[in-house]
Amino acid sequence: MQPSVSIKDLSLNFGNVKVLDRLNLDIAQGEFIVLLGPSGCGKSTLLNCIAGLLDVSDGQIFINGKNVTWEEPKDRGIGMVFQSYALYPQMTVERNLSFGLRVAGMPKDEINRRVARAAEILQIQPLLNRKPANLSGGQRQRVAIGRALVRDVDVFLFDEPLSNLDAKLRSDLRVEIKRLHARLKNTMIYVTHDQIEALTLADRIAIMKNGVIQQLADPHTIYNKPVNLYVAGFIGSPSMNFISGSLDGATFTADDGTKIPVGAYDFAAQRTGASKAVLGVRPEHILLGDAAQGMPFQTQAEIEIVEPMGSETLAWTKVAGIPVTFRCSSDIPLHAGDKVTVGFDIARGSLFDAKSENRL
Amino acid sequence: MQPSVSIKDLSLNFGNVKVLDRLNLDIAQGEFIVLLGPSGCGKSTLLNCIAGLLDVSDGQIFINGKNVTWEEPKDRGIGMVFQSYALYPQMTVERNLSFGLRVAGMPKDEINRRVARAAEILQIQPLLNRKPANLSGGQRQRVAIGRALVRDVDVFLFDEPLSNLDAKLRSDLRVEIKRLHARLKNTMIYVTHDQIEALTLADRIAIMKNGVIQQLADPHTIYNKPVNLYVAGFIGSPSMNFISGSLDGATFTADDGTKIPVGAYDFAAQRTGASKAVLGVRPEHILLGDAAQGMPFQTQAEIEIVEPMGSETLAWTKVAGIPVTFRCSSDIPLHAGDKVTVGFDIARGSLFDAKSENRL
Amino acid sequence: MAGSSSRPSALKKFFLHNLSAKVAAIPMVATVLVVFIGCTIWTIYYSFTNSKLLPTGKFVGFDQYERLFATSRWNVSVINLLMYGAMSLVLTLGLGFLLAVLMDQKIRFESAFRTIMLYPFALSFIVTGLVWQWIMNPTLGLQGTMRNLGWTNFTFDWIANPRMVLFALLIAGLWQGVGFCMVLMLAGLRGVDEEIWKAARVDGIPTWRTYISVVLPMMRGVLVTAVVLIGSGIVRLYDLVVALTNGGPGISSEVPAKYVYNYMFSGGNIGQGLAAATMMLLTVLIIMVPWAYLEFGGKGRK
Amino acid sequence: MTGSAPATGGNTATDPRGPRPKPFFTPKKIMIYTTLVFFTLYFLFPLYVMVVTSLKTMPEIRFGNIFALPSAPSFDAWVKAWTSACTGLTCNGLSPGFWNSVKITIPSTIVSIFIAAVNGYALVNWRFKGSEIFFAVLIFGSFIPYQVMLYPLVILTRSMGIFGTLQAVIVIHTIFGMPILTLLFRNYFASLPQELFKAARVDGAGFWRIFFEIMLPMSLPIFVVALILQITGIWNDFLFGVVFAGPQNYPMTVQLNNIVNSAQGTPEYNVNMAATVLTGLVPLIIYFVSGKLFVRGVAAGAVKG
Amino acid sequence: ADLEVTHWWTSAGEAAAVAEFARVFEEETGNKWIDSALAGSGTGANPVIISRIIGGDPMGATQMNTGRDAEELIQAGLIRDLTDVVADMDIDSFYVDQSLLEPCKIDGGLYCLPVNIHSWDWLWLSTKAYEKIGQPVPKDWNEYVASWPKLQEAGILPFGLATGWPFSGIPGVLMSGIGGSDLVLKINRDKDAEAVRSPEFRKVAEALDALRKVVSPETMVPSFGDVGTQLIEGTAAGNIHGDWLQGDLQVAGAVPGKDYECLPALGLGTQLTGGGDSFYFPVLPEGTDPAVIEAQAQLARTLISPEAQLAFNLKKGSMPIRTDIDLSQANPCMQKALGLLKNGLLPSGDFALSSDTQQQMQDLNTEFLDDDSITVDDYIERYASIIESAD
Ligand SMILES: Nc1ncnc2c1ncn2[C@@H]1O[C@H](COP(=O)(O)OP(=O)(O)OP(=O)(O)O)[C@@H](O)[C@H]1O
Ligand SMILES: Nc1ncnc2c1ncn2[C@@H]1O[C@H](COP(=O)(O)OP(=O)(O)OP(=O)(O)O)[C@@H](O)[C@H]1O
Ligand SMILES: [Mg+2]
Ligand SMILES: [Mg+2]
Repeated sequence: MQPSVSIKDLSLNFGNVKVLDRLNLDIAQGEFIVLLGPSGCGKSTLLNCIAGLLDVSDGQIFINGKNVTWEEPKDRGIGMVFQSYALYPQMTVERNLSFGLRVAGMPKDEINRRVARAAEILQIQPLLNRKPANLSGGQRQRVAIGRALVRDVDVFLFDEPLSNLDAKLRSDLRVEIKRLHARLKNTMIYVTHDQIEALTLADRIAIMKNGVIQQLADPHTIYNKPVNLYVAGFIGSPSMNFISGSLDGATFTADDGTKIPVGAYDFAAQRTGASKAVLGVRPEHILLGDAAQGMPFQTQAEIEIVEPMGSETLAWTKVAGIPVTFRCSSDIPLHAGDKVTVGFDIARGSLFDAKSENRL
Repeated sequence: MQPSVSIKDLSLNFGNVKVLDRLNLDIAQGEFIVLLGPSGCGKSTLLNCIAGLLDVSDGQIFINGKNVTWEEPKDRGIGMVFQSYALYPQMTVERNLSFGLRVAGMPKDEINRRVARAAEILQIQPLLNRKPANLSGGQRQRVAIGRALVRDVDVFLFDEPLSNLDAKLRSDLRVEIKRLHARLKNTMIYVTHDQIEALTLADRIAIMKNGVIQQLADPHTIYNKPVNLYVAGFIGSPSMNFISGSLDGATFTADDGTKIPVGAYDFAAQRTGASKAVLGVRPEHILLGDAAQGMPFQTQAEIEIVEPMGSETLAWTKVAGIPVTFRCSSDIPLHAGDKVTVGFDIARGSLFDAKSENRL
Repeated sequence: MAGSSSRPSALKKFFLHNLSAKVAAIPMVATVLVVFIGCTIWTIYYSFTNSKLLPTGKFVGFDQYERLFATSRWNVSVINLLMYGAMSLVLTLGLGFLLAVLMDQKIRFESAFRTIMLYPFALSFIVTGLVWQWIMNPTLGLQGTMRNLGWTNFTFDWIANPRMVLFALLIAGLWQGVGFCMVLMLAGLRGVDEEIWKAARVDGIPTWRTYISVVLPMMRGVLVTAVVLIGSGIVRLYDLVVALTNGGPGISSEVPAKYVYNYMFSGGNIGQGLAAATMMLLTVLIIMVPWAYLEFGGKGRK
Repeated sequence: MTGSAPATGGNTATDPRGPRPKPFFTPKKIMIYTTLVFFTLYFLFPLYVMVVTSLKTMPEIRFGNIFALPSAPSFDAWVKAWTSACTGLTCNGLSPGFWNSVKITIPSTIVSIFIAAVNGYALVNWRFKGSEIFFAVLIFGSFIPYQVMLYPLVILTRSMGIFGTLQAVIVIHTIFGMPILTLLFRNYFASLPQELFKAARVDGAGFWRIFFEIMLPMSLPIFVVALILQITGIWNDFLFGVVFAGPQNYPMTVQLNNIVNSAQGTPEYNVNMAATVLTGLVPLIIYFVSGKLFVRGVAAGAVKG
Repeated sequence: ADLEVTHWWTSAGEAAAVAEFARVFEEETGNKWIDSALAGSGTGANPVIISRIIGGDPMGATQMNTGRDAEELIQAGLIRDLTDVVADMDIDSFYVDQSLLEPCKIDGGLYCLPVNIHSWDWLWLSTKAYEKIGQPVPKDWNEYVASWPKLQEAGILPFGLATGWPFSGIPGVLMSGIGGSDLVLKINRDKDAEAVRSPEFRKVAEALDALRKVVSPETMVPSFGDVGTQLIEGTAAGNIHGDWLQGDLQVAGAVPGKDYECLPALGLGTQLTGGGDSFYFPVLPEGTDPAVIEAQAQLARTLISPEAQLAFNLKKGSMPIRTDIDLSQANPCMQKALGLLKNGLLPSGDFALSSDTQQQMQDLNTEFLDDDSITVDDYIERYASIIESAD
């Protein structure tokens, strides 16, 4: 099948600064792609290029097989939702929704039909005659989505649509967007730096760093099999624990001499000889007390800090001399100073080459 | 022991609007109190009253036993950290830290000693000669804390110090503040609307709504035994699931007729007769499949939405006709449309009177 | 690749891309190129000629400049402008800031005070000059009145006193301009983050110190706007001098713009006037270029 | 909670409680108000003198003092200034000039503001190559003494065939208003969220549509500032009006200049002052009426450098 | 037809005078005089007049100083040649002095018409002031200077002066009165810098030096009209100013011989320096109504007609350019001037010197008046160097 959006060798410079460099990305019809990365990595820039709001320096952009590299934004079949909502403050919600259609000279009744449909989908019918100033943040964001919706476009672009909202609203709207996608089945490209949003919403996540896509894969793969140290550290909160050391055959020796058997690890490639490596293990894969008993690696540790988070507890300790976080049920009573046994299964961890930082 | 901060019958009006109304609060020496509540509930106002930045309308404020109601902020023995950092933009970090001391006419070497100590505690030595514009958000926040630190005060006030930071940094700095508290053992009053911060940092949390403290207790109690519907719904993400119905003896009958045995519930008071009630259960207390088997209440349900969050998965379903979220390990494969058995133990849930909204 | 054919030619892109934007910018581009740059070049060119009443003269090299710098009226004008400019800039900014600070103290009748301070800005320099000339007239004005009232030693003869006449100009100039500066500054003050104030109070910084050490340096944007406005006014200073002192007593309050004007129109020596104008432009350029560089070049954007 | 009341607690009368007592006269307050009142006098004095003088008779001016209120206020000078003060042979007072000024000010204000608004908008949202340089030159242009440009502009307008007409003076005011107005509009538009502009482009709106339907409705504050600056500036202008507008359009300031600068036997100070006040009346009224909006607009346009 | 006329005759006496021109013009020719007065001569009106002419929006006629101001406009072909218009009037025959017409004649054409002669050469004295000190009104400059100490004792200003340009005419008056006609001709006409360094000129400079010692910025009044008032009231004893001061004195109701005295050429010289105002007629753009062009011609002829000359000059206090009119109605001062005119006219500075040189001269004089650190020697030297570079 033809990709919905296809980006070929896209480069973009601001003056001398290369923000995007020969970037390639194919997005399938109806796919929900999340661009995830730290601030300044070029996510918005990429999205703006797709939308036609920035002139590319080099490369091409295809939407539904059509080369739109030089098209005006309105001719690309895209709708866009912005972080600051970007509602026209002097227009009512209804006119906000219909502005684009009116600009395009669409007949009145078609406009009304579309606005009504969008309002129904987003449940903003009662708000249609209000001005943006009289809406709450969540309502504004819904109107902003509605504005993309009425244009009946193939591709939705979202630029951090939820980051101006408070945590509670954010998680509610996240679910709404997910429902919307399930209902509309449009292609959606969604920029965020919130990994929870990325993990929960995406069909595939593209993790970016300095304008380069590090890994493009489904959330499960990204989370469990990060391709490099950067992705491993970036995804997951709290971060994956890293222990540096060296790898020789089936044994990983931490810098302080602790030996960790890694025979069960599923290496990407056959390898020989010893080399510097980093072992990564996620906080929730470190088990405690009885549960740790069956694990291939176990050690004694002292709890340093306990962070109760209601449904679960985060604890800080030291393994192989390195500070390590782990996560456990809040039913387990933990206190700073407690001595506990912790352990993990390397099969659920990751190993990275210390030099290339790539997954082994 | 004398309380560190004691607030007596504090009232504050802005014109005709009563923002705080006869509020009482005692904070022990070295305690870490978090004021948590939605936007506009008066958290900052309360903090500003304590700091002396707002003139109270009525009531008194004691710090370390001294009535400071009419004192200038600088004479109250408090230090304050602001959301927007509020660093003096044209001064270097070093001068930001020392400005207050220099104005107070403190001897040079004492200033240097204090700045050096604060810089060491916060690990900002390398930044001392930079200007705030050249610092990252996290570094700025550390400097802002440092500014309170050098003043060697008894009470630290934080007004949403982390909400301008991104998620990752926020959780790192959270841990730092916790470490700082463990090290300094000052009294700290911390305003936030992020419940994770509240739960992880606080010795006690004061949950506010419309200028009134709803519940003042340690995080575990707040989370597990909320005193009313408001607190129950406010704390926890995703929210506690609420099923409304009626309570008669040991049986809760949901509005759609589903019967849930509540004999194991630890009622706050003996009660007789039937009454409208709301049953609340947290997402992580709803168990799935095999785990649900042993539960006092079980039912069949269909999964509607699945939100993988890396370390765990959130799923949406319906129980007793009401949308319900539950949380489970990401190891369990779940898909929208799956039919599963879910169950929970009412002993871990909460029951509220439908009318008074208070915990039963 | 299929798409490469649809890439428009560079020429087409140049003309048609954002066509309306380019059309809309024509007035500005034309003004800049024709009026500001064009007239500047014109000015510089004819300053090297011996044009009299009409710009038709022959090229005479630096003759006009040599004469210019040998003319004591010009030299006095330049010194006057420097002194007046420095005092006016400092005092306008200083008083503007002081008044803005006072207005920022949650005072009563703020809007009445503000209106009173601002209204002179609405009046032309001609009016300002006339009124102050009337007030400062040694016989009929304030001095005469006070002497008639019995204070026979009261002296306020600044427009008639060559050593004080610049201060007379200053009084009138400040009267006209301080209000606007105050409004700008007030806007700047109000734009400062509330939390900075709180932080300073907690730090125990006295209010005046906070204004000077913290708030003032934060108002860079406003200061730049204010300096551009005041500065351009100072360089062009003409009407006020003509209306108030007409350059006198003697030549003690002459300013360059007046010199330019006199030689171009009544003196019938355009070449001389334009040479003086060129020197003024040069001075502005010397002051502005570093600023423009900081403002536009330093950011490294295109 | 009562049990933990601190030792110093208890509601004795001397115990600080409630709002901090604030004496009505603090030294600080006295200082503030004294300074403000001093400056208020400084600012009001000339206006007072102008008005009072215009209401006096000539002998009273000559022998009285300038503070004194008129013994018998008379509006004769005003009437004379408005209807019969002479310039050369015509003794119509300021009134014809008034209407000419209106005729010049209205179109000049509208055109110059419109062009500057478009400039600001284009500079912020439709940057083109070198747009910042154009802007820098424009700002630099605001420092050029007007007189320098007079000759070339006469030649320019002549070659455009509009010298001595209303169009010419509109063009001139547009040119000289451009630097500062463009600066204001540029700053203001830059402070609006860029995303609005992007959203409108995605919605398919073009340059003008975005300008008229999105940007303009949001720029009321800065329009007020521009309006006030231009109306007063153009109203007060003498040189351009007299040179470029043509004799049939001589503005009020020309009449004022003629009245006060005519080297008449005994200057009629009362008529001069009345004429001065009359000429300043329009800008003054505008300032007194819209001061608040003006201040707000300045805040919106000037704060960002 | 309507004919727009620009001028800067806006003071009371001037306005009354120009009204006579308009009246005669309208009565005689049936055209309409559209008055376009602009106050502020050099700074205010000149740029407007010049820019309108070069901007292609010329007025029908305009007043300007007789002199070299318009030379370049003429050379650029912007001013109408009047030779044919006045061909039948034989103007050479009735003009008081041929030198008056000199500046108007360029390359064989006649481009302007002087309409009056006015002279700076007047010392005005207040009768009242001298009554106060009980002395007779001085008969010449020397007596006047001698009376200064007495005047000062009585608290009377010896010399009333208005701020600004009125001072600029004084050195020329001193030069012709004290220095004599030869000196004036050598300096103004021959641009002889050595004459400036001569002892004769030194006397002039010393007189100026003496004068500046008795005027102080403190006592200066805003306009020359105020000086007139001072003279009438007797608060100032004397003033050197052009004849147009008399127009203002008359408007104020003062009578020569009774309220004030006038001494032409300081009571010392035998000739008056004089310049005058001229009218120029710009070339009107193509397509102008021929009636307007004809009206230009009619105005030109009217201006120098005996009737208009008489009416105008009586009001203005200046002298007519025609010798053939009856001036018996003229007041005693004018009569004195007419007597001196018979000896011919000395070219004044604004006749003989370019406006650039005049501007420099004016700058020097203003500076000298105000700055006591400029000695008489400095003054002479700087004066000489301006004359040396004059063109
Ligand atoms: N107009 C511009 N001129 C110059 N550089 C720019 C411009 N816009 C963005 N940049 C730079 O390009 C880089 C990428 O910016 P971009 O806005 O795409 O980041 P982002 O990933 O969206 O970040 P954020 O999460 O903060 O929105 C940044 O380094 C930024 O400084
Ligand atoms: N200066 C003021 N004048 C009038 N009302 C005010 C003022 N400051 C705050 N309020 C009102 O007081 C209430 C409490 O404000 P406060 O800033 O304490 O809320 P908050 O809990 O800190 O909210 P947030 O989480 O948004 O910071 C709000 O309703 C607010 O509108
Ligand atoms: Mg972005
Ligand atoms: Mg707050």
